[in-house]
Amino acid sequence: MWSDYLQLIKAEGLVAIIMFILLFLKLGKKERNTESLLHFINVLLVINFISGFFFNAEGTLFGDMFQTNSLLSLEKNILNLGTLIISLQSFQWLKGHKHILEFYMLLLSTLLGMFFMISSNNLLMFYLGLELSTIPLAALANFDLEKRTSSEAAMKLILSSAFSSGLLLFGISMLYGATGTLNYQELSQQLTGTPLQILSFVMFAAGFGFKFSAVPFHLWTADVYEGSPVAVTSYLSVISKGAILFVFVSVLYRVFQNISVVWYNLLFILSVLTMFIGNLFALRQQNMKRFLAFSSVAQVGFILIGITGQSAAGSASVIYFILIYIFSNLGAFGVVSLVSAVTGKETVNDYKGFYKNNRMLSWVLAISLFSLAGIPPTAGFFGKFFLLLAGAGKTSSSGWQLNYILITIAALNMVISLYYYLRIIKAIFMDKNDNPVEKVKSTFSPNLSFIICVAGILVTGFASSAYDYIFSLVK
Amino acid sequence: MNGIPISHILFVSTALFFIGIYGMFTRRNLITMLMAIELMLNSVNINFVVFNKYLWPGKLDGVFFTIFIITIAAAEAAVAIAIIINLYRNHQSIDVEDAVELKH
Amino acid sequence: MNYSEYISLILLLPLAGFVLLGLFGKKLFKQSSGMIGVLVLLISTVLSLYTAYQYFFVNGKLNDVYQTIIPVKYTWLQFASGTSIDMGITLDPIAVMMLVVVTFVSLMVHIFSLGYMKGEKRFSTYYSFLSLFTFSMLGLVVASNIFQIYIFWELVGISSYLLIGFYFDRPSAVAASKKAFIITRFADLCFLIGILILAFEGGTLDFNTLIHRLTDTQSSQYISITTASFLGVSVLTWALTLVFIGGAGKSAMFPLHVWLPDAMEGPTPVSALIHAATMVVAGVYLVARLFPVFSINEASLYIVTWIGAISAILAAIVACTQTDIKRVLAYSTMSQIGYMMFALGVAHLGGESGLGYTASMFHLFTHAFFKSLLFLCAGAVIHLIHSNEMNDMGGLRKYMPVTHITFLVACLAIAGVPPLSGFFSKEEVLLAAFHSNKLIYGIALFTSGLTAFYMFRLYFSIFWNKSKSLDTHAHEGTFSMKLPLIVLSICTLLAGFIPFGNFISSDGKNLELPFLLNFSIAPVLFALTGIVVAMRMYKKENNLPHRVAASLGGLYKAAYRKFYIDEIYLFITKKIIFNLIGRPAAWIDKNIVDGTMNGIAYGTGKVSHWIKGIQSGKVQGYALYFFSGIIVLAILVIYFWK
Amino acid sequence: MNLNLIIIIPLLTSIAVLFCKGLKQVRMISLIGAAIQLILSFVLLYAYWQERAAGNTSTFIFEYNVAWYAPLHINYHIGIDGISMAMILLTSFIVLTGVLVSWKMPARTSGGEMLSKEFFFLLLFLGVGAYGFFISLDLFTLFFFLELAVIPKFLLIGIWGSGKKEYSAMKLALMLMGGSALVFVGLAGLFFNTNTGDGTHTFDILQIAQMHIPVEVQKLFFPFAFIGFGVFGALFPFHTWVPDGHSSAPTAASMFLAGISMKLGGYGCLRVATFLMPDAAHYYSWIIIVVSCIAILYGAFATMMQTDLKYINAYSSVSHCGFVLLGIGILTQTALVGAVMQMVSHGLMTALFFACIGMIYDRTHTRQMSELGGLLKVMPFISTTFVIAGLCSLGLPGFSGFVAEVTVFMGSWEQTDVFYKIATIVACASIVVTAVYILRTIGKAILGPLEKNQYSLLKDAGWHEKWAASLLIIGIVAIGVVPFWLNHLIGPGAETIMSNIKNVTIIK
Repeated sequence: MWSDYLQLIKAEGLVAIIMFILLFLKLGKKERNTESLLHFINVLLVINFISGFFFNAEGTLFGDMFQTNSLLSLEKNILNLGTLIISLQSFQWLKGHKHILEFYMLLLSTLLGMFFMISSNNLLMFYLGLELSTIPLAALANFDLEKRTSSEAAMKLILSSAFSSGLLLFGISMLYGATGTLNYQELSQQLTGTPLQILSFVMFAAGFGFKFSAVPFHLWTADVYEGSPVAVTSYLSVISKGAILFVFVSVLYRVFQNISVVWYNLLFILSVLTMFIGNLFALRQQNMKRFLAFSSVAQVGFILIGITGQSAAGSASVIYFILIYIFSNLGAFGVVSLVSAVTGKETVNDYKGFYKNNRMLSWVLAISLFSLAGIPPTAGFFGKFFLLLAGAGKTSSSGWQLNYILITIAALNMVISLYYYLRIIKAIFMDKNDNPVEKVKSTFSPNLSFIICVAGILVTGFASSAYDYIFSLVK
Repeated sequence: MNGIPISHILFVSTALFFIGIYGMFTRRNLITMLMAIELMLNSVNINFVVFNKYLWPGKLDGVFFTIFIITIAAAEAAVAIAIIINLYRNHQSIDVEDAVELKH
Repeated sequence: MNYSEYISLILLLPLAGFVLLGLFGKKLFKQSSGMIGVLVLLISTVLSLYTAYQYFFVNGKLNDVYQTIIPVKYTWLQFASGTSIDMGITLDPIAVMMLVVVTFVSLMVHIFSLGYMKGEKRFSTYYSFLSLFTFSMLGLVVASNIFQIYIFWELVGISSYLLIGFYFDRPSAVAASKKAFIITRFADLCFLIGILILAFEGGTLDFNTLIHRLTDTQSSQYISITTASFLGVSVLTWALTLVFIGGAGKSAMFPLHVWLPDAMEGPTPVSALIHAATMVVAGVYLVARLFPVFSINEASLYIVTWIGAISAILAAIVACTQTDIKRVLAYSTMSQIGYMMFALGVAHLGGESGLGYTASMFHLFTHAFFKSLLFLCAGAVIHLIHSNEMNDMGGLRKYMPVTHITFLVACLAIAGVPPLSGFFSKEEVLLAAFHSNKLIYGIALFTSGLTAFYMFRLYFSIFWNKSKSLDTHAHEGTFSMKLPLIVLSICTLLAGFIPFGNFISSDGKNLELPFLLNFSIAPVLFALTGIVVAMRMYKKENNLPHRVAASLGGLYKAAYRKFYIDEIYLFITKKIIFNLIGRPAAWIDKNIVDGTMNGIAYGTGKVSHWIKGIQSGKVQGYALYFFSGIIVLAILVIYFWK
Repeated sequence: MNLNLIIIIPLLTSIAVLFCKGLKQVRMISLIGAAIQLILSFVLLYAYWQERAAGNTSTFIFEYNVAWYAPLHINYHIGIDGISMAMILLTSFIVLTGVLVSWKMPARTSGGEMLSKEFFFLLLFLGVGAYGFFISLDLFTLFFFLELAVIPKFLLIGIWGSGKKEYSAMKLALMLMGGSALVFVGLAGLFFNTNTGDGTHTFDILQIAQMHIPVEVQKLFFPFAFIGFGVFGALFPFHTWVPDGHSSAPTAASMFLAGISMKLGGYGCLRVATFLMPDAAHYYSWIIIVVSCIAILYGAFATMMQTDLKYINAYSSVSHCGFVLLGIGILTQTALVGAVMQMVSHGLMTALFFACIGMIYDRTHTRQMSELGGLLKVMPFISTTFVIAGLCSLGLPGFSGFVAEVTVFMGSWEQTDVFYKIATIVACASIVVTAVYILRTIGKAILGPLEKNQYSLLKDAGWHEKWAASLLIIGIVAIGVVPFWLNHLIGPGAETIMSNIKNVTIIK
C-alpha cells in the first residue's frame, strides 16, 4: 500500500527529498566550499535523473486529482535531464555566488510544480502546479539582486504572470460554471462547444500561451530572458516551456478533443503569428540572450504545428522535438552563459572571430544552432521534419487544405530563421575582429554538459529508437 | 433563502474583473497594479463560489478552488512585493514607466 | 586487298600523328616531328591512291555504274527512337576523288612546311594541328552518316581555328581565327537544324537510306516532306536551304565569306591546304553529296546557283583591287568556288543534264592543284620578302626562278588558258551554265575575264614591275619548298587531260564530256584580254593603275573596301547583338531577377524594423496585447467554428 | 557489393581528417580517401555491368532497405540504376580533383589562418551528401542528403571564399534552403496521398512509382517539387545564387557547386518530380520547356557581357543546365538520356573550367579578363586545359558537351508537335552565342600578347594540378569520343522513367 503509493509520486518525492537535503545543509554551518557543494548537488541531480528510469508505476492518487504513467514519467525525466544540464552549466556562474542553496531550492520547487502540473488530472491540481512553477521563477529572475535589469525582468514576469493567471482562472471558473466539474475525464464528456465554453477555452489556452510564449502572449519573454541570469533564462526557455507544452498536448488531446475543430483553427492562427513575429524579431537582435529568446519563440510556432497534427504522431513528434530542443537550446545557452560568466560579453558583435581562440566552444555553439535551424545531420532536422510531417498529416475539415498551407508557411519561415542562425555562424567563423574573445577556459561540469548536449544532438536523430519508444508510449 | 438571482452576482464579479483589468492597464504604481490583479482574482473567487452554490451544489470543488486561489494570491503578492522592493532599491521608484530598459 | 583491311588506316594514321605530336611533340621529337608528319601523310596518300585505283579501275563499277561501297561502319550513338549516329567510311566517286585530293595536297603542304616553318617555336604543335585537320577532312569526305559529316565539319572548323590563330601573339591573328570560327559556327547552326529536319522527316541519319527515301516519289517520307510546309515553304526546301547555308558558310559564299580573307593571317601553307584546296570546298562537296535530294527541289537549286554566281563575280571584282597578295588569292578562291557552286546549281540528275555536276567536281579537282600551288608560291615569296604587300615586291623573277615558273603555270591554269587543267574544267562549267541559263553564263564569262586580269596583275607586280634590289644571298628556300611547287605544277599541267566524266557523274554512269572548239573561243578571248590588260598596267612601273582607279572612282573604292560587308557585320554584332540583347540580358539579371531576391530580404528586414514598437518594454502594453489578443482570437475562433 | 560503402568511406575519410595534424597529413589522408572513392566507384561500375550481364533486369540493383522510422514509414532505402551510377562516377571524379586542386590550400580565411583541417573535412563531407542523394530510394533519405549538402557549401564559401563572400554564401544557403523547403512540401503532399493498400503511406520511391497518384494531387505538388529542385539546378529565374556563389567560392568549392550540387537539382527533378508525378510532368511540360529555353539563351547572352572569368563560367553554367531541364521537360527517352548526359558532361567540363580559373587566379591574382592575356606563352599546360574546357563547353565534337546537347536535340525532335521543334531551334541558337563568349574569353585571356610583364615569371601547373586536369579531361574525352558506354549505362534508367511517363492519360 504505502510502497506503491510512494512509487506513484516517486519523481515528485525525489525532488522534494533533494530540496529538504539542501534545506538541512542551509541550516548547517555557514562556511562551505562552494565548488564541492555544487558537485554534490549535481551528483544528487544525476541520481535523480537515473532513478527516473526505474520503478515507474501507473495509477492515480488524491481521488484522481493526480495521475501518472510511463509517458508522464518519461516527460518528467526529460525535465530532470534538462535541469541537470542547466545546473552543470551554471557552475561557472554560481561558483562566485552566495545564495547557491536558495537558487537550487527555488529551481527545484519550480521543477516540483511542473511535475504536479504534468501529472495533474484535475484543473485545481493543474492550477496549483502552474503557480508553484511560476512564482519561484519570478524570484529566480531577480537572482542578480543588484542588477537593475534583473529586477526589472522579475517585475515584468511576476506582474504579467499574475495577470495571465487571473485570466486563466476566469476561464477555468467559467468552464466550471458551464460544466460543473474540474476533473479531466468528466470535463471531456461535458464539453459540447457552446460559445461560453469556447470563450473560456480561449482564455484557458491563453494562459498556456503565456507560459510557452505564443504570440501575442509572448511579449514578456524577451525582456525577462534578457534581464535574468543566463541559467534562469535557459531554464525558462527550455524546462518550463517544455513542461507546459507537455501539459498542453495532453490537455488538448484528452480534455478538449470534442472541440478539436475549434482549437485546430486557434492553433493555426497562433502558430502562424508565432513563427512570423518570432522570426521577424529575432532577425534584428544584437544581444545573444534576447536573440535566443526570440528564436525560441519561433520554435514554439513549429511545435504548435506539430500539435495541430492531433494524433499519436502529433504528440509523439512534439515530445521528441522537446527532447531535442532541450539539447540544442541548452547547448547554445551553455556556451553563451559560459562566455558571459567569464568575460561578460553577450552581444553578437562580441562573437565575431570567436572561432579564433575557442574552437571547441564555437563548434558546440554552431552545432546547437544548426540543430535549432533544423539542418541535417543534427537531430533538429529530424525533429522539425516530424513536426511538420505531423502537421501535414491532419486533413483539415474546411474545404481548402489548411494543413499544406500551414506547412508551406512553416517551411518558408524555416528559411527566415536559417538566416539569423547563419548570421551567428557567420560572426563566429567568417567575420574579422581585432580583439576577439580570448580563450575561455572551461571546467569539468560545463564540458560534461556540452558533451551531453552535442552527443544528444548528434545521436538522437539517427537513433530512431528514441522516437519509436516515445511513439509506443503515446499510442 | 437566496433571493438574489445569480445574474446579479455574476454582474458584480464581472464588473470587478473588468475593474481589475482597467486598473492593471491604467495605474502606474506597481503596488496599485498588484491590487488590481487581486481584484481580478477575487472576481474569479466570487464566480467559483456562486457557480458552486447555485449551479452545482452537489460538490464543493468550487469552494475549494476559491480557498486555494486565496492562498496562492497571498503567496504571489508576497513574492511580488519582495520583487517590487528590490526594484525600488535599484530604480529608486516603483513607477512601472521607469522600468523600461529592456525593450525592442 | 579488300578495302576494309586498310581503308580506315587512311584516317587513323593522321589521327595518331595528331595525338602523338600533340602530347609528346614538345618533349620527344622537337625536330623530327615534321618528318613524322610527312611520313604519316605519305603512307595515307599512297593508300588513298591505291584505293582510287582499286575503286575506279578494279571493282568500283557494277554493270558500269559506280557503286557506293561502305567497307567500315560502327554505331557511335544509338538513340531510343531507332535512329543512330554511325561512324563509317563511304566510297563513291566523289569521296574517292576527295580522298586523293586531300591526302595529296596535304602531303605537299606538309613537305613545303618543313622548310617554311623551320625554326618555329611551336613546330611540332603546327604539325599536330595539320594532322588533326587532315584527319577531320578525310573523315568529312568519307562520311557515311549525315551526323558524321556534321561532327567532322566541326572538327575541320576547329582545326582551321587553331591554325589561323597559330601565331597567337598577334591580336589580328586571334581576331581572324575567332571571326572565322564564329561565322562558320553560325552557318553550322543552320546546317544542324537542316540535319535535324532531314533526320526527322527521313527517319534516319544514314546517307544512302536518307537519299533513297527522300528521292523515291512513292515513299511516305518523300510525300510528307514535300507536302508539309512551314511558313508557306515546303519543309524540303527549308531543310536543303539550311543545309546549303551550312555549306556556304564553310565555302565562304556570299554573304558569309567575310572570314576567308582574314583567315589569311594563318601560316601560308595552311592557307594553301585549308583555305584553298580542301576545307573551303567542303560546302561544294556537301551539296554534291546530297545532290540527288537537291535535284528534286528546284527552289533550293535556284538558291545554290545564284549564291554561287554572285559570289563568283563579287569576289572577282574585289580581288582586282586588293594589294595583299594572299587576300587576292583568297578572293579568287571564293570566286572559283562560286563557279563550282553554280555549276552544281545548274545541273540535274542523270545523263547530259548532269554535266554541271561533273564539271563542278572537275573544277574542284583541278582548282585544288593550281590554287594550292599559287598559295605555296605566295608562301615562298613571303618567306623571302617577309611581307604580304604587293608594293614591297617586284622583279623577283631573277631571285626565284622555280617559283616564278610554277606561279606562271598556275596563273595560266586559273585564267583558263589551254591546254592547262583550269581551261578544261572551266570550259565544262561554262558549258553547263550555257545550256541552262544564259545570264549565269554571261556572269561566268565576265568573271573568267576578271580572273585572268587580277591573277596576272598579281603575277606581274610580284615578278616584274619595279625591280627591287635584295641582298645577293637571298635564296628561294630549301629543296623541301621547291619540290611541292614542281610536283603541283606538273599536276596542274596534266590534270586537265583526265577524262573526268568516265569517273564522276551525277548518276555514276559514264558521261562523255563534250568538247566544242567553237564554244571555247569566247572564254579564251576573255582570258587573253584580261592578261593583256594586266600586262599593260603592271608589267612596267607606271601610274596607269592609279588613273584607272581614279576613273572608276566610287566603284573602285567600294570594291577596295570589299563592298563594306565587314562594316555591316560589325554593325550587326556590336550594335544589335551586344547592345540590344547582351547588355539588357545582363542588366535584367543584375537588377531585376537578382534585385527581386535582394528586395525580398530587404523587405523582411524593414518589416522587422517596423514592428519593433510592439515590444515597447511597458508591462501594461504587454497586458493590453494579451487581453486584446484573447478577445480577437475568441471572436475569430467562434466565427470560424460557426 | 554493399552499396553502403559509397557513403561510409567518404564519411570515414572526412572524420579521419579531423584527427590529423598539419596540412601534410590532412591532404594526404583526404587524397587517399578520395582516390579510394574513385576506385570504389569504378568497382561499382564493374559490378553493375556484371549484374546486368548476369541478367539482373530489376530496375535498381544493390538495393538495401531497412526500416528507419517505422512509425512514420520512413526507410533507409538505397540502390542504383544507370543514372545514379553515372552521377556517382561524376561525384567521385569531382571529389578527387577537388582535393587535388586545393592541395596547396591557397585560400585563407579572413582571420588569416589556414584551417586546412576544416576545409578538407567540409569538402569531403559535401561529397557524402552528394553520394547519399544519388543512391537513396526513399524520399526522406533523399531529402536528408539534399539538405546535408547545403551548409558545408555555406561554410566553404563564407570562410575560404573571395570577394563579397559573406553575401554570396548567405544568398546561396538561403536560396537553396528555400528550394529544399518547397521540396519538403512537395514530398509531404506526395507522402500523404500515397496508399500502400493497407491505408498506410510510404516514402519509398519504387512503391510510389508503382501506384498512381491522383492527377489533381500531382498537379498541386509537382510545382513544389520541381521548382524546389529547380532552385538547385539553376532554374530560371531562381538561378541568381549561381553567379555570386560560384564566383566567391574557393576553387574546389566552385567545382563542387557547379559539378555536383547543381546536378542534385537536375537529378531530383528527374527522379522525384518527373518519375513520381508523370501526369503533372505532362501537364506542365510546356512551361518547363519555355523556362529552360529562356534560361539557355538568356544565360548565354548574359555571359557575353561578363568580364570576370568565374562569372563567365557561372552564367554559362546557367545556360548549360538549361539543357538539363529542357531534356527533362521534353519527355522523350532520348531527351532524358541527353539530360543525364548533359549533367555528367557539364559536371566534368565546368569543374575543369573552374579548376583552370583557380590555377590562373592563384598565379595572376586576378580574374578580370582585361588584366589577363597571352597566358599560353607562360603557362602552356593550364592554358591548353582552359582551351579544352572552353571547346567542350561550346559543344565541339570529340568532347562530352556535344554528345549531350545533340542527344537532347534529337530527343526533342522526336516530339511531333511543332512547338517542341521551335523550342529546340531556340535552344540550338545558343551554340553560336556560346562560341562567341568562349572564343572571346580564350582570345583575351589565353591568346594574344602577354598582358603584363611580371606574368612572364609565372610557373606552369604543378603535378597535382596536372593530375586533376588530366583526370577531368580523360573523363570528358571518354564521353566525347566513345559515348555509347554512357548511353548504354543511362538508357535503361531513362527507360523506366519513360515507361512511367508513357502510360499516362495526356491532359492539355
